[in-house]
Amino acid sequence: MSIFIDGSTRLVVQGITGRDGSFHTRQMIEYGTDVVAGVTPGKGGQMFDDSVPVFNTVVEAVSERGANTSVVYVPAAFAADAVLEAAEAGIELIVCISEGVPVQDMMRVLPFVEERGARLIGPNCPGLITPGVCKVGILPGQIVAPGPVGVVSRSGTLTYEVVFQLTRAGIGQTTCVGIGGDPLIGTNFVDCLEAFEADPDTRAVCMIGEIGGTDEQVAAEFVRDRMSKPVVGFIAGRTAPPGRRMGHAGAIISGSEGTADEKMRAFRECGIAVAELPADFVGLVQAGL
Amino acid sequence: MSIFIDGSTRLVVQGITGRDGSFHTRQMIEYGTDVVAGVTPGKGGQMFDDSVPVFNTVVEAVSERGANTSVVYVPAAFAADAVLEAAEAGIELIVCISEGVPVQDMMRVLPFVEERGARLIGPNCPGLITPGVCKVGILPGQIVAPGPVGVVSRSGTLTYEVVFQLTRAGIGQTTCVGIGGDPLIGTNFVDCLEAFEADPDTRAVCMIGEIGGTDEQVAAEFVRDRMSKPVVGFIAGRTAPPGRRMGHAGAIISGSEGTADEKMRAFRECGIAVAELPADFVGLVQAGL
Amino acid sequence: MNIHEYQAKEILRAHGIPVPPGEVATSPEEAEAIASKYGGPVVVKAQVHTGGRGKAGGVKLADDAADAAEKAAAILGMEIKGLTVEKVLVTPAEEIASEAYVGIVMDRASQADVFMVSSEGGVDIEEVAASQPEAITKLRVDPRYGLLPHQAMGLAWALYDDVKQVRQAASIIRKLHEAYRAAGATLAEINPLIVTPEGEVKAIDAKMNIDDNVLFRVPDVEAMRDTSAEPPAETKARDAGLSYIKLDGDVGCVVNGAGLAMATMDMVKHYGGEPANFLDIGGSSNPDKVVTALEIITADPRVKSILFNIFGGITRCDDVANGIVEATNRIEIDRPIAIRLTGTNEEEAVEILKQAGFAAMTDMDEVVKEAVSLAHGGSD
Amino acid sequence: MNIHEYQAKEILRAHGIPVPPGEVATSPEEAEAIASKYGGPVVVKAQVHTGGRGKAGGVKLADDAADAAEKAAAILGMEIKGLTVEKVLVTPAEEIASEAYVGIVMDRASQADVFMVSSEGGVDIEEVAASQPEAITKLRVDPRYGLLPHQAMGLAWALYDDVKQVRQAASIIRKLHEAYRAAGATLAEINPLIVTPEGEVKAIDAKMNIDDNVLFRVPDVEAMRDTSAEPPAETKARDAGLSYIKLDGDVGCVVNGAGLAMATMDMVKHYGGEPANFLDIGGSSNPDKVVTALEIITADPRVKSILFNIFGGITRCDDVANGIVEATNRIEIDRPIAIRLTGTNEEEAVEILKQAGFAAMTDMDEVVKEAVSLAHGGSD
Repeated sequence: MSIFIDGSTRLVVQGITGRDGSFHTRQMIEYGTDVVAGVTPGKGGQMFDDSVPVFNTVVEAVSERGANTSVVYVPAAFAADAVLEAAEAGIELIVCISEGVPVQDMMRVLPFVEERGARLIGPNCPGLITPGVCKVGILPGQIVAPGPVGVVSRSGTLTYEVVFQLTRAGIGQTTCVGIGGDPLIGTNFVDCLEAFEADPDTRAVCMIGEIGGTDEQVAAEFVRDRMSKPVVGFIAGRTAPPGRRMGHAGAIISGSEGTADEKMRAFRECGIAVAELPADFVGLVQAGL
Repeated sequence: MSIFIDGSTRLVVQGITGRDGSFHTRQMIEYGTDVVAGVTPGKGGQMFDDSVPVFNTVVEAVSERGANTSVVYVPAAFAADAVLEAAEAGIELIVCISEGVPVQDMMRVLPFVEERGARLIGPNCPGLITPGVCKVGILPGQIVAPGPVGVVSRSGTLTYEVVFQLTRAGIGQTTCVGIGGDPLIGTNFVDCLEAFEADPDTRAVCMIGEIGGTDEQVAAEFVRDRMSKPVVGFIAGRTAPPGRRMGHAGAIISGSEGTADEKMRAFRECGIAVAELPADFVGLVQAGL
Repeated sequence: MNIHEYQAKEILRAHGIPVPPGEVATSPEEAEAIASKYGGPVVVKAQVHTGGRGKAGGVKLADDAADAAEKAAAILGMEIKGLTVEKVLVTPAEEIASEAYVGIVMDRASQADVFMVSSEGGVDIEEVAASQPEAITKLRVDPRYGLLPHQAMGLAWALYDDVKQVRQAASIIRKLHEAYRAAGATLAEINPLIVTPEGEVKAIDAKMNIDDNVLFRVPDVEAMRDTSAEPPAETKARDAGLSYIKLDGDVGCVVNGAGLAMATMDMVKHYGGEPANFLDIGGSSNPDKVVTALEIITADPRVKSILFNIFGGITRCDDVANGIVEATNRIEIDRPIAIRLTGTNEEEAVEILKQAGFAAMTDMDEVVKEAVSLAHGGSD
Repeated sequence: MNIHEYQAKEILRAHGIPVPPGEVATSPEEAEAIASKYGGPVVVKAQVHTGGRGKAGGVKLADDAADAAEKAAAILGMEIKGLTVEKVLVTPAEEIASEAYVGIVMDRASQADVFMVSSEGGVDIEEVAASQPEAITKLRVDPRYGLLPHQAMGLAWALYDDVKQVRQAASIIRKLHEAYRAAGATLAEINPLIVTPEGEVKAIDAKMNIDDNVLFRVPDVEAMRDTSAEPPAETKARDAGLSYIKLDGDVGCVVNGAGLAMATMDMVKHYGGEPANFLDIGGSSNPDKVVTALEIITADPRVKSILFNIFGGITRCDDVANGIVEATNRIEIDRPIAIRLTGTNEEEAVEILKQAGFAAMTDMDEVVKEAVSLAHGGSD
């Protein structure tokens, strides 16, 4: 089992003919993802790599090919509209990889997606992977392995680091989800924790947070109140100066809010095992399993 | 019993110090309506007629006086915002008397009100009255009497005409509702029919429609499919020329849609007794009771 | 409120929609001057507030300026569906590779604006809707989110296959929506939206209706009202705050409330008469309104009797009675009047009328029968 | 992106908010000229991208033009929280009857813009929030409906009792929201919003932060970027598409990915070192970026060792390796480098580095320990 994506995922790639879209579509297909369609306005009727039909609109990809999941690789200026299009077309899970989406745009996207009962992951995220079954986004397939641990993270390469260490230590994953580093995102820690708690195959969860906002604190309370499975947490940015945006638009300490210390304290108070270093995950997860 | 308003109605009058607002507030109080507050920005702290406290905002009227119903007498340009304010303040029933509200404004008001679980009656309507108990709006109290008939109408004075004939014939009413003559209104025929069907004291319903739109046709199907109580219907505008707005913004035949013949045919096909003249209501209702 | 094609085009142009040039002429000479300025063939189009101008001969192609003068002479003064043509639009003739329809209308059933587009353009969209509904693509615009870019693209894909035309059409659709919102319209149509042989997408004909209730917010649009295109009596009624529509019958009706006014007209017909008008004096009690109402009705030579039907609520019956008396003092009313008054201050009203020599009834059926009978030369 | 007070005021003025006049001076002479133009007392205010200017002595009242020159001389060149004052704003001194706070901020928790207003103005709003939270009124703006007129009035009633001031404040609040939206801001504050003795409501100080991601849409606002107000290395990094923040440590860090970069810094500290910077080379594989990154880092004299931590995903390790070799060809790198590369094309990268005389590690902990040790004069 897994969360959000599995063998029934029928993926449409929005921006399939672009540089990033085409590269990662090939990677996803190679990994075994069922890429049923692509969308690029004006390229409808073409075939991508002789195997994936391209449409002008998402609604065609849904009606012609039964797509139920979409991944968005379009440029930031058009990403929000691509998400809206997917939601309106009835796509259930929308994964927005695009970086640099204006926060104003996201503010209107979030209620729109929610009203349609769809789930958005991202934007500015690496996507998600269910090892051995399906990958949607840009997470490298070779660093994961099937197993009992759920991983959720605001980061990209830091996730790879942690997941790779788990895999090398023989600890596989149910699903790894990168929820994205922007201040407004569709799916947050709590949403993923809830899904992992409900997934019978997930036996422990790794949560990789960072400075900025209060999502980790809210997630900590969720773990305390509603989770039976062990959770190991990490916060990046203990040495980050306040008031500066650390790469991710969401990684910023505002005033005294959103510091790593505050988040780690919340973790500890709510019974989450805290990894001081990425390398600590392996031991803490092994202790929890 | 009754629908929408009764002895528990605690009314706030928006625009209480205006010409129409003050006149009708006195009429409503005289009729027995529990007018608990008024709102006029800048007149907060005053008393209206030494008996009704005036506030600057609806939210104060709700928190200080427990208002649960509001009636809006403010000028058309500000009416939509007044409705939004009432809905946001937690008012459950909002009756908008104001005439001439731009349809663009109403288009945003309707989902806002619905999302907050409030009911809007109007705009451009005479309001409603539960004989002997409570009146909200401008319907004249002296023409109604308590009894078993529900009345719902798109019109103002035509409603008075019908209700007065019923009353003179000894047929009283549970509640009379004027839903308004605009193309976009908060509460339509079906909403009222549903409420009358659920009201144990209502034993028959009079429905007064007019040309324009398809609300009466939809209502006819509701009567056929979901109502056990007898319904008598009337349509004004059989002699109205197509394409002309007959006073009410909503009373216009567009192309071949919304004619009186079409509506009366729908009534007949769905088992609604059709009054050819206003005077026919009395006999048809007596036959139904 | 209706506006003319040339006015709708001005609005669309101001919002960046490609609309060919065009100017209005009120005489053949003006039309000739405009046509010679453009050079080449032009189209001369009647500017009246009704559809079906083409079928009625109100749209003509002219080969050159002299021909334009001739065509304008033929069209100016023409009657189309009872409306006299006072103005023509002169616009260069365009080469057309294909015609489509794009429209947006306030839709009551969906409580929102709804776009309708069809690749079957240049013809009456209601006919297309009836004969081949599948040729029309509709889109409800969520009033909370507005028209989204991908929605405009989706509509444009319903019109064209070539992405270059699709992008132009999507841009036009977005701008049409902006123009529609900014003008407070309840309908805006481009029909036809053409593609030229060079692949350019342009709006060749346009129509807009404006919400009367929004005019206070859009003075530029309100200034487009053309009172020369409506009966003077309707202009006078509107200026006095009355709602009046002229019909062809002989029983003049004065009623308070739109629903009651319609029901009164229906009843006139029911009892064998023909209503001469719809007239709602509204909820106010100003006697001046009654005077104006009587002036308008008596100015219609077809009117043979006058029917008052007043149900007093906010309207006070005594005010209406005073208005009637006042009117008979100011103007000579040479046609019989049947009056029914009931409700607020009914007794005072009856007394006022009695003093002035009028009788008043209380029953609606009776007064209508009486008015019809009076129109037919009956009792008085 | 931060903009200066005077720039924020320009935006507010353009949206119709009453803001007293003001001009920027970069020298005492300019300040004097501006002050003599206004006549009367003026306020001279340091324009730097940080709060607490008043406490730091960066805001001074001047009695006349000569005094303004003196005050400007004192403020220009001053250091406030590490930033040198290059510009002062000279603005007429206003008489103040009362001070309030009005702000709007993009709020992550409510996924919307949130207004905060307080009648306790002219002081740090975070202090008010901490000491008397009940003095702050908040309002979430539904992104689907925007700020509604009654909501603006409701906020204004929280500030004033007099309806004349309430209406002025409500208008300012609505225009502030418009300005905030139009500029793509994530924060906009007026502090203080004053009432003059004559009862006029005016914005006396203003602050705006802009969403970096929206700048492509608002070129007028992007043009307000003041690179003189940030370290040149950060400007250079941004121009090269790098995300760089200078810190005070001695281990220069080059990492791909923001989260991994932060974790690397944290680990440097954990193993006894101090990171010299945050630097994310992003997901692309352009060797030029690596060269620029090394240029920036080696330009910092405090840096004693350089740490590469690359987890190849989209980023190809061989590209990074090529960049390192390229950089050592182009510039002299006189400080030791510890490199860790793993993931995509790791083997090729190791080979490339080996050819050029560099060793590469695969473990993050080890490379960090090594870099810290190198900075402390350890092995190499």
